[in-house]
Amino acid sequence: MDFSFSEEQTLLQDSVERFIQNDYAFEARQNNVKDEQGFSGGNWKTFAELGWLGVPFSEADGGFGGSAIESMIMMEQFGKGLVVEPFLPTVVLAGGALKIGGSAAQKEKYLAGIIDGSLQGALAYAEPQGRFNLADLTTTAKKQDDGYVLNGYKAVVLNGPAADVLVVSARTSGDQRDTQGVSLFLVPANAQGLARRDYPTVDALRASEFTLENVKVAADALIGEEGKGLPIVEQVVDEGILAIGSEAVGCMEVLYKDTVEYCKTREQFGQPIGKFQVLQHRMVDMFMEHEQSKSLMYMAAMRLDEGYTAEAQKAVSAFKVQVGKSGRFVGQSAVQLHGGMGMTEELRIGHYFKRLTTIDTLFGNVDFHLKRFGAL
Amino acid sequence: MDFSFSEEQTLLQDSVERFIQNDYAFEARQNNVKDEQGFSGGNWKTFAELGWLGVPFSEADGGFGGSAIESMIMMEQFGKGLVVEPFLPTVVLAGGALKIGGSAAQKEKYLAGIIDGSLQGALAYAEPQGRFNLADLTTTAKKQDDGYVLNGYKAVVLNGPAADVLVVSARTSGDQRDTQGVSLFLVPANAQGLARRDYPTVDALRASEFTLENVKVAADALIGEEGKGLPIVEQVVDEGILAIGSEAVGCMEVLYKDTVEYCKTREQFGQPIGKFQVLQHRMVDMFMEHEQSKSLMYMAAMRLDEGYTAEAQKAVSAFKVQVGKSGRFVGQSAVQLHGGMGMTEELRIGHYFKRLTTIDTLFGNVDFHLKRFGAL
Amino acid sequence: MKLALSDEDQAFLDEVLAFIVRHWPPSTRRPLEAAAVYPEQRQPEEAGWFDALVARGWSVPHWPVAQGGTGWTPVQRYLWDRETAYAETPRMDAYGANLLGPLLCAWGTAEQRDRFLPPIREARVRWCQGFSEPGAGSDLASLSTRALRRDDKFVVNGSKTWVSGAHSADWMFCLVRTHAETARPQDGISFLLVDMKSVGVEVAPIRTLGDQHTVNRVTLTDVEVPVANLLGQENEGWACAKALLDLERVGVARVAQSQVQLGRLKAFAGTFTQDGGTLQESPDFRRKVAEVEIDLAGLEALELRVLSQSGSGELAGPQGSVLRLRGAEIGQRINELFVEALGYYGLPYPEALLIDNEGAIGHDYALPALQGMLSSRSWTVSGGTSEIHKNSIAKALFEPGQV
Amino acid sequence: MKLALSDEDQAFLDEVLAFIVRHWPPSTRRPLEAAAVYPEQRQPEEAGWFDALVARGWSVPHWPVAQGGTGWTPVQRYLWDRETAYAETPRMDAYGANLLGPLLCAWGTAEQRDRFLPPIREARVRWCQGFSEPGAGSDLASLSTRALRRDDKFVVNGSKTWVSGAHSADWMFCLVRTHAETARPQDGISFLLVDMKSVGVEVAPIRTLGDQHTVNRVTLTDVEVPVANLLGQENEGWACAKALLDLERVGVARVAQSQVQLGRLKAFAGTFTQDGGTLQESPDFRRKVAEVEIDLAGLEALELRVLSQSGSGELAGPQGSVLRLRGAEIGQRINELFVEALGYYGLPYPEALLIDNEGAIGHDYALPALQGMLSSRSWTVSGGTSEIHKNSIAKALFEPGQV
Repeated sequence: MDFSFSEEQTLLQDSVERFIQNDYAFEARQNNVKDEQGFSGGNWKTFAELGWLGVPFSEADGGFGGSAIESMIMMEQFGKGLVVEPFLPTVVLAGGALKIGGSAAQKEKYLAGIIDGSLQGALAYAEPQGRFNLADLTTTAKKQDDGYVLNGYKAVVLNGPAADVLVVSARTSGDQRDTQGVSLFLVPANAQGLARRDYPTVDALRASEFTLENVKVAADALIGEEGKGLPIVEQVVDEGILAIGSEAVGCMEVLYKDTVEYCKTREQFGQPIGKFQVLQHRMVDMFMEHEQSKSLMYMAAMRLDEGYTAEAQKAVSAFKVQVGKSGRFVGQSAVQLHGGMGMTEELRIGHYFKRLTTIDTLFGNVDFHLKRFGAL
Repeated sequence: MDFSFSEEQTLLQDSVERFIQNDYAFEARQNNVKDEQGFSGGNWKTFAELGWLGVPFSEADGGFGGSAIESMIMMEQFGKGLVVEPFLPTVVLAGGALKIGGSAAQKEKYLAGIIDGSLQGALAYAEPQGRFNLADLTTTAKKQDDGYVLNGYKAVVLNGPAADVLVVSARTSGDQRDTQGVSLFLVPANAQGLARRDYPTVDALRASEFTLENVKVAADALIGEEGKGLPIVEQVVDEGILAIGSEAVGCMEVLYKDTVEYCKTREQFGQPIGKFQVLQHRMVDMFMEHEQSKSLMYMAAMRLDEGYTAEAQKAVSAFKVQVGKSGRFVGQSAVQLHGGMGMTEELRIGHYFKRLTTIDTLFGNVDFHLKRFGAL
Repeated sequence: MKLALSDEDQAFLDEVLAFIVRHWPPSTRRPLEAAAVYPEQRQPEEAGWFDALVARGWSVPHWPVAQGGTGWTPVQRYLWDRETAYAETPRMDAYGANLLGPLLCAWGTAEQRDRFLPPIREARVRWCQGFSEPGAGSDLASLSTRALRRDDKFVVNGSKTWVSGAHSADWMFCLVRTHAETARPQDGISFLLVDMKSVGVEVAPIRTLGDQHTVNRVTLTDVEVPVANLLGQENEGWACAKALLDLERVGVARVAQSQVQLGRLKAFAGTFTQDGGTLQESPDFRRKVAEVEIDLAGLEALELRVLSQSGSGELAGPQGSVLRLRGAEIGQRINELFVEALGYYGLPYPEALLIDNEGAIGHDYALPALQGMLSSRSWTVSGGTSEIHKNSIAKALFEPGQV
Repeated sequence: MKLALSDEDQAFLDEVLAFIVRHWPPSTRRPLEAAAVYPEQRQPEEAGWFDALVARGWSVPHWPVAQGGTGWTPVQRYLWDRETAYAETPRMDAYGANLLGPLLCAWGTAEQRDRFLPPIREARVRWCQGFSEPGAGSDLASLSTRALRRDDKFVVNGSKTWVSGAHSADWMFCLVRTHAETARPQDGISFLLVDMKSVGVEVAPIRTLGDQHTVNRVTLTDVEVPVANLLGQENEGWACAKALLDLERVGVARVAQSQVQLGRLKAFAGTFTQDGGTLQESPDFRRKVAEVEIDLAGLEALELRVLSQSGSGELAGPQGSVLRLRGAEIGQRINELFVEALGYYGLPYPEALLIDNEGAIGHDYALPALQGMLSSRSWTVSGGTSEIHKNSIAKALFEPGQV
């Protein structure tokens, strides 16, 4: 039992932390958001050069051989900077699907591009009617000739606008919510029949709605076995939860610390408002929510690191529940304690609040994961 | 639309309030608790003399012709005094069942005794397996000769030890949880085959477990029609909820006011603890919970007064939910703000806290009534 | 004690309903979502409504009858407020009709009343409120905008912040410091009415969460304000401000608005699916809706109690603060549930798409729901933070006879 | 960073488990309910356990090795605490073994250590703590019990309250005022060890909610205490008290105890029916259990983090307060859920029936559950109120480098 980082992990954390402090101040971040593609290509290149994009992949696949712990370390720091570069969709989600289920040929074809920063990916797993149920799919993939034909609609695909390749979940058999019969396909962004509608998200990311109309892919586009795709999506999503949850922990740290600093300096009634006991205790609660979330973050990462078991799933759901509750409380409290200033686009507070709001929704909200936790 | 009391209602309130202030100080109350039967026979006589025991009954039945509003008025004041005399089980529950479903002959036989204070009653409606579901009954009543034979077990019957007559719910037909097939019977306490185990309750009342073994009653013991007893029990219980909820509102008023007074005088760190903003805001929350509960109390009473409709049931469930939540918050806060003193049997605080705890359970807790509210 | 309306009140209600149906017929009612997304499209119907109000003499019901008020009882005013909220009619300019108007009636000179009241009553003018300053939020009395008297004018310098609607207002009422060395900071404050077209008035937008623009910073540089525009006595503006802040509490609970929103939430949740059923059918979501519905029922009942206790409809003691606090929290909660109902469609933020009219992403109401949730966070800040209101209630609790 | 135990720690754990199974075998383990109801019946097995502990040298693991401690690593101590809690073994007298013992090791004279430590280590003596007074609760420094030095004795007068276990304790350590006129009230306080058999010591029970007797008022009238029983320097007892209050925080989160209770709650809820199923199957109840289970998992993880960061197992900064606060709230919540699970059987209060052995009403665990809920309310009061702990955390938050 050991909660401390290895030397390599400490180095990784320091390196990301330094980047956030030096190159990702709030103004710089806002400039990245304004970039045409919604993030900084230069930063992406830096990420690749620093080896960050290869962290989760095995050394055999050209990566760094990192585990859930490394993912957690990076994402917590990204959360502090409110990083908009698409590490989650490209590396954790699309890359994760390949890492978990991809064939040697698929890995060879795509991972190098992800790792060297030349390839953007996305995971198209959600559908409007399905809410958070990963198996609730109306998109179909029918065998035809020596490949598949896909038809359907995929909702709110993060990094859709920039993605070169999508990992799409579709039903090859079974009824709409069967756990069997789900398959995953690699679909190039320029595939015929694939239509895209792009938009910004409230937390300043980019996403797309995808319509698939007779999109043809070859047989080797299938990730893993036909009909056995759900466990892969589940694992990818659980790793995604660890990632965005860690990001949320970083966000909360910024929020409670910013709030403490603000309350030290903002004066009303002849004294810093931080002298008011009610505000002090509210900040104590913010601090404790952050600590609680961070503790469950460690647990989730270590469990995932031990293997993808029911125990790990349970730890991930517990973490997501906590992050949902804590994020809401910390975000709302930070806005409240900043008064009017907390409501402005100008201060960074509100942007962290918005990110925490979307993190609560992503991959299933509190209710969803409470139920999953209770059932596991 | 009028939220003010009539002159008679104001007089009634003043009269009960005066009694509580003059004759029901906490020490007097504790003496009543210590009485062998668990309450003061003298007080009960006074209640009868003042006409209180007849308030809910029609003038034709020898009563005062009062409505839900009058019940609310009295019970709120009783709550302030933490009155242990069995107004609820005898007048509201047993009397209520007769008022709603009783035949002329039954009313004549029993109501006069209730009104003049000579007869004690109880409602034996709950069973261990049924939790808060009034229809979940394993006690059976079988027709035999020109009467019925009852077998079964009734749980936690308030005022069981003192009751001269019980109103017992039993199944005359249907399956264990059918809404049809429930019948109500008047069973004298000395009926052959009726066994009783008495005990005090945590809130200093008295209750009994009843076992019925071939208890024979005549045909005229049936209240209302055979198999149609559930709506009667439901209405009685809803009137019971208004009663205990009003009592809870009275309890909360005492608790928040006592807490304010205590915090004004208790000094720590060289000042009254009421100067600490965190405690002040906690008391503000206590006050607001009380106000919210009191407002829903008025709504529930006025709705019941307009007729026993789904709208009235909804208002009652809303009130019960609020009382459950508010009672818990106000009770726990009062204990917390009184520090160690709040934990003692000596101070009255803890006794109100215990009463609020049992009121949350009685007639269905927060979860039960939230679900009922949502379904109505 | 009864809920049913008296015959008179029932007749009044019928009259109100008939008026609303005639002048704001269901056919012209735009769902809130469309209104929020395309506010400019709301104008034509609104004008008709205001004309009808003015013609009927119902534009400022709560003013003294002599100034154009209706003389309605508190119950009648409650019914009017409720029904217009249910019907989502356009609302009179709150700063002019609800705040400044009554204040002018009570504190204004005859000239001021004659000059300023008719345009408000006739919905011809928009006001804004310049109270807060960058350094003076909760602690309003510490404001530093200076007004120096020069002959028959004040020369005003300073800056006001969080000024709602300043970008479309004709006038601003504001607090300024006319005397610097006083024992208590509130003693040197005056209440001025400033023409927004005056030289030296600059309005800069403040973008708030979700990139919305409702509030502004107003900078005043050597702005000349005639002494005739001083409300109340010089250096005694604090009393005016206090009177006005009390007025602000009427209707603060926003019960009817929340009821409308709650009904919409339920319908809305019925359009989202989850595991083959609708979200509205899911026990978890239904429980949360039931909880806020009960909170709202309690708030409505509390408002009715308060209304019924106060013959005048004025709020006493801490009741206004209680209503405001609870109303804000309940409104925020309903807004949160909208976003929760949206699920993934709470993420899209399609400002760009509104322009090209391609239609909303996921759900027509997605954007207003999200913006509604974000902007609702200000409800526990503006008009006094929740903490400040709790301080006032605490003060009343500790003063015997207040509660 | 990993959860698995090292080989050494795994071997240690095996040894601990073997020890527990041998000396506190499942067959002798009484369920908590019975223990709570019939505490006196617990004695025989307890004695055997304590004998085994002493014989094995494991009775005071956290003391310095020289005084009989084990020299375990923080992880080993955690494993020991966890497993003994899981097995619900008897616990060493907390006041003697956990509080006074370590304090004596650090602050006592050689004579004091030789005299007082062995009986504690060998579980032969019970201590109680006389800190609070009727006028000095959260504000402990305002205490007024006086100790006047007369030759080689102190003569003590005053009264102590909320003294847990005073009615069965042999000794009491307490704070007394030995100097009245000091700049800060805490400067004139001394730390005394008082024999409860001394003339002038009177113990009166305080009945707490649910008519329980664990705390007492202790009145001291001209009680003579030898100067040899002064711990630390005269007038410098406050430093001892602070050191002791810090010690009190080790294990305060009570994670393992709560885990045991939570497991029992689930089993318990499985024995109650609702609408034909069990309560444990009902989505509402299951959700509440899941919520507290997650809270508890977070607390456990936080404790492990803290443990792992502090090589010594000592808590730094506000962490002790955080663990205590969260631990108390979670424990209270579990206790509430027991009572909720009971439904109507939360009402009976069968003290009388315990005597006539007719058996419990409704459920064997009904009485302990209810009394547990009532007494758990003290967890956010005793050992510092939640408010006081939050004040300390706030102080640390506002001091850079503390968190």
